[in-house]
Amino acid sequence: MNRYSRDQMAARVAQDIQDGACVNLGIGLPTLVANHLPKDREIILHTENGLLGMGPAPAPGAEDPDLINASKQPVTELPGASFFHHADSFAMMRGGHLDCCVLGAFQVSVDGDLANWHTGAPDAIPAVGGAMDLALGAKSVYVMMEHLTKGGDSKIVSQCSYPVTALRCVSRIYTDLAVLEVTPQGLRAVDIVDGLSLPELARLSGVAISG
Amino acid sequence: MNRYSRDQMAARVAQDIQDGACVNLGIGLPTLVANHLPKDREIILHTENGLLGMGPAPAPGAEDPDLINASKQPVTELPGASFFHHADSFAMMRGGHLDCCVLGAFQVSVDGDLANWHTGAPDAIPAVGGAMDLALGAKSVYVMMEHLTKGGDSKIVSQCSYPVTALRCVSRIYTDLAVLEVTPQGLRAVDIVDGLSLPELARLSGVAISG
Amino acid sequence: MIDKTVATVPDAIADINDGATVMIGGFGSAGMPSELIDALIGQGARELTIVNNNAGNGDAGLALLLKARRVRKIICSFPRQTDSWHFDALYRAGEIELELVPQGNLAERIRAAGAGIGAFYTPTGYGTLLAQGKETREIDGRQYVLEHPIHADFALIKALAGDRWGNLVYRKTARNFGPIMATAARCTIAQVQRIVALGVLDPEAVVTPGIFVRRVVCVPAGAAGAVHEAAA
Amino acid sequence: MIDKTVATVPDAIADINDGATVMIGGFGSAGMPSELIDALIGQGARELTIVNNNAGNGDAGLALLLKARRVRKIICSFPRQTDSWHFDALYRAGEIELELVPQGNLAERIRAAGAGIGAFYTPTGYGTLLAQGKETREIDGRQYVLEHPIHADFALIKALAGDRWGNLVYRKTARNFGPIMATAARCTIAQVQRIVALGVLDPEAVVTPGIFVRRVVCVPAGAAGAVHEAAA
Repeated sequence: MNRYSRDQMAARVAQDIQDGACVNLGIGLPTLVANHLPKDREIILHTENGLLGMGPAPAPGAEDPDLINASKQPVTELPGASFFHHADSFAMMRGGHLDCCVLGAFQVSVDGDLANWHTGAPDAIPAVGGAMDLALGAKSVYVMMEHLTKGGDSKIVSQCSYPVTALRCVSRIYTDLAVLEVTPQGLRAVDIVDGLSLPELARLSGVAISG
Repeated sequence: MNRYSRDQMAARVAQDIQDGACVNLGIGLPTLVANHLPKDREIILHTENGLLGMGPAPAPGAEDPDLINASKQPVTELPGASFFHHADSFAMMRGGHLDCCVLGAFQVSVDGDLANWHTGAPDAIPAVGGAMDLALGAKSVYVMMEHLTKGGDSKIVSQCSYPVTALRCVSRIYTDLAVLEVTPQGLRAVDIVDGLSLPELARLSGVAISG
Repeated sequence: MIDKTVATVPDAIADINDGATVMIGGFGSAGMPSELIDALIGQGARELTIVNNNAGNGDAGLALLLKARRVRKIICSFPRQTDSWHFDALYRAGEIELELVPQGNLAERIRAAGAGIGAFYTPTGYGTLLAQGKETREIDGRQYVLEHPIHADFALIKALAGDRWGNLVYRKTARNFGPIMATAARCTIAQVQRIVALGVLDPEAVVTPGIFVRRVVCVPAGAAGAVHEAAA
Repeated sequence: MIDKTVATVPDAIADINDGATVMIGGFGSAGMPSELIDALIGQGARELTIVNNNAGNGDAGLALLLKARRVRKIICSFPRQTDSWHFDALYRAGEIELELVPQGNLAERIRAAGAGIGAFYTPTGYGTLLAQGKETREIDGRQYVLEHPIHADFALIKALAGDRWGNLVYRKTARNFGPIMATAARCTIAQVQRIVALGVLDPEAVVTPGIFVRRVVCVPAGAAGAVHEAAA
């Protein structure tokens, strides 16, 4: 079966981010999106630890421990950047001012419920960070994830079995097999990887998907 | 009958403001206190429209319309000053960070209820400004007022007949006749103007006052 | 490319609709966006709800918007002033609705709208006329009143300088309501004394990040204003 | 005369008592007041409740305070990290209490404490494990959870520079929780890379007004720190 590569997935997400948008890219897979933002668009990156106008990673040796992103990796600031404290940063998120955020996920339900913070395993140490704030704060929430678990189970589900992050928050799902839109009538396929049919995608996903 | 002059009242209030205190002086009579702050104490003045470290009125001709106090009069800034927006300024007040505020009043009750924003007259246009926030925000609330109305009624009352600004908020009352402390057991006279007895003060006030 | 600058003041406020809720920055005349208000008077929108600390002073700015009978309701903390005659006349004639809010609750309600807070318990106003009919609650032995956010369709604010991303810095006590109103409106329009190139504003000292601002229009300071700038 | 500067780091934290609630600034190591924490370990206070975004990293700062078993409870958003082994061990052994709070609710609860807000309705966490047992309410068609302020006895924070009034400025993303923690504690103690004369900090760019700070202690940047300052 064909699959979109991680870079293809990132490029596909990047294509859906509009010129001028203020965007937060979550930890993990979503960070790849930064490498694929169209050069003819000016997109402002937000990091929840207090920076708008985040630039790419610094050159080796130019790292500044006071200038990091939410994953605690060194970053840079662009002309036009601004710094603010944590309450202001999360007010920005919760208040609906971000145009878009891109998040990883364990599961997404057909209603757009998101599970991405906790496996619920009895011995797991829970950690939530800013996941819940991002999931409900941004105007559009894009999820990037593998379509299936290593065991072959669908990560797109009728109802999340993992503890949810936020309810009915996801707008679009970008996987290695398809791009799906969450609509009031259920999931709709926007793109499917070459060689995969809509019925086969729905069968693999275990949920109804319209074309 | 002897009376404290307005400047004597202001000087008496100023004497009770500790070195290092952050203080808000309300509109009207309380503004006089600034002229009497002891020179050997460093006291930081707050104005609710967004300035800590307010200085005296500017020299004539040096007024700056962007640098005003809550009464909209031109002021100056001292070294060490800081500017902030209205939500931060009132968070500072409501959060209990000011050591002291000095307010004018129509009435104060024996329980420390304050009425200073509205006469309640049917044709009056109500205006509250920051009075309610100041009254309950500062650690100590000092009231400065004439003891009696022009008609000879006491402004110190068993219960406010005017609409209240805040309940049980006043710490001390400075009038032209006395300085009174509001205690859980009622009013206690700290100072009385020369020639006035405690029983006579209580009779004029129409409420019980201990010595 | 992002360019939030707008060429003219009338362009900046052209789409303010009848019935809109409009926040207007300023504390008295400090921080009042006079040119934006004047343009709004010329533009003609009616039945407005205005959020401002005051209810207009003298014969300028907001007072003239009131005089032109464009305002259905005003939400403010301190309407009564020695020179609020236009408001006073409308109010006494029953031709304007007044929602009187303690100044700190006004500021916090505006901030709450921008911050996505559904409602909050404030001690300010408890036990007073201004809390009548509002839900109250005792928390840790103290009494509070439940207050709700104030959202707006438009915010008209004044800042010292801005850039094409909409980043703003203010000047002294003219900052007042500008930064919080910018967060609470669907469309925030800032008049600035100068527009600077991206990167000129110190990222540590930007007060309003550009994400909160939709339009920036340059209104150079007049004669009086030029003096301030020289002093700054 | 007001002089909030303190000569030594141990003097600055000497009165932190057993059982105190202590906020500690920083997001990972950016903004973490390492020298204040090290002094607190030396000072010996026990049974502390710590408020921080994380639960310690590696073998430094907060992680060592945990390792020394001085912490009864931690309130944080993100305890689990690849190098949070000291917290992990205590947690799995049932020797530390964890209150897990979504990061935005953590920030807003700290801000609420400083701002005198009794409680607030936030949409964050609604319908999740982290809102179990909490009061909820529908407001204008959206669901919210009621959250309460987090007050502290002490806040230990790091800033770039401060003056004798306690005014502070920060550096880049090391600002994070410092400004709000400063407002929420009875006694805020700031370590700064340099103490400057009153009036040196730009009043328009002061991030934490001195009213929120009780003590300022100078901890010059080390070799690595000196590099940042040259770059600033």
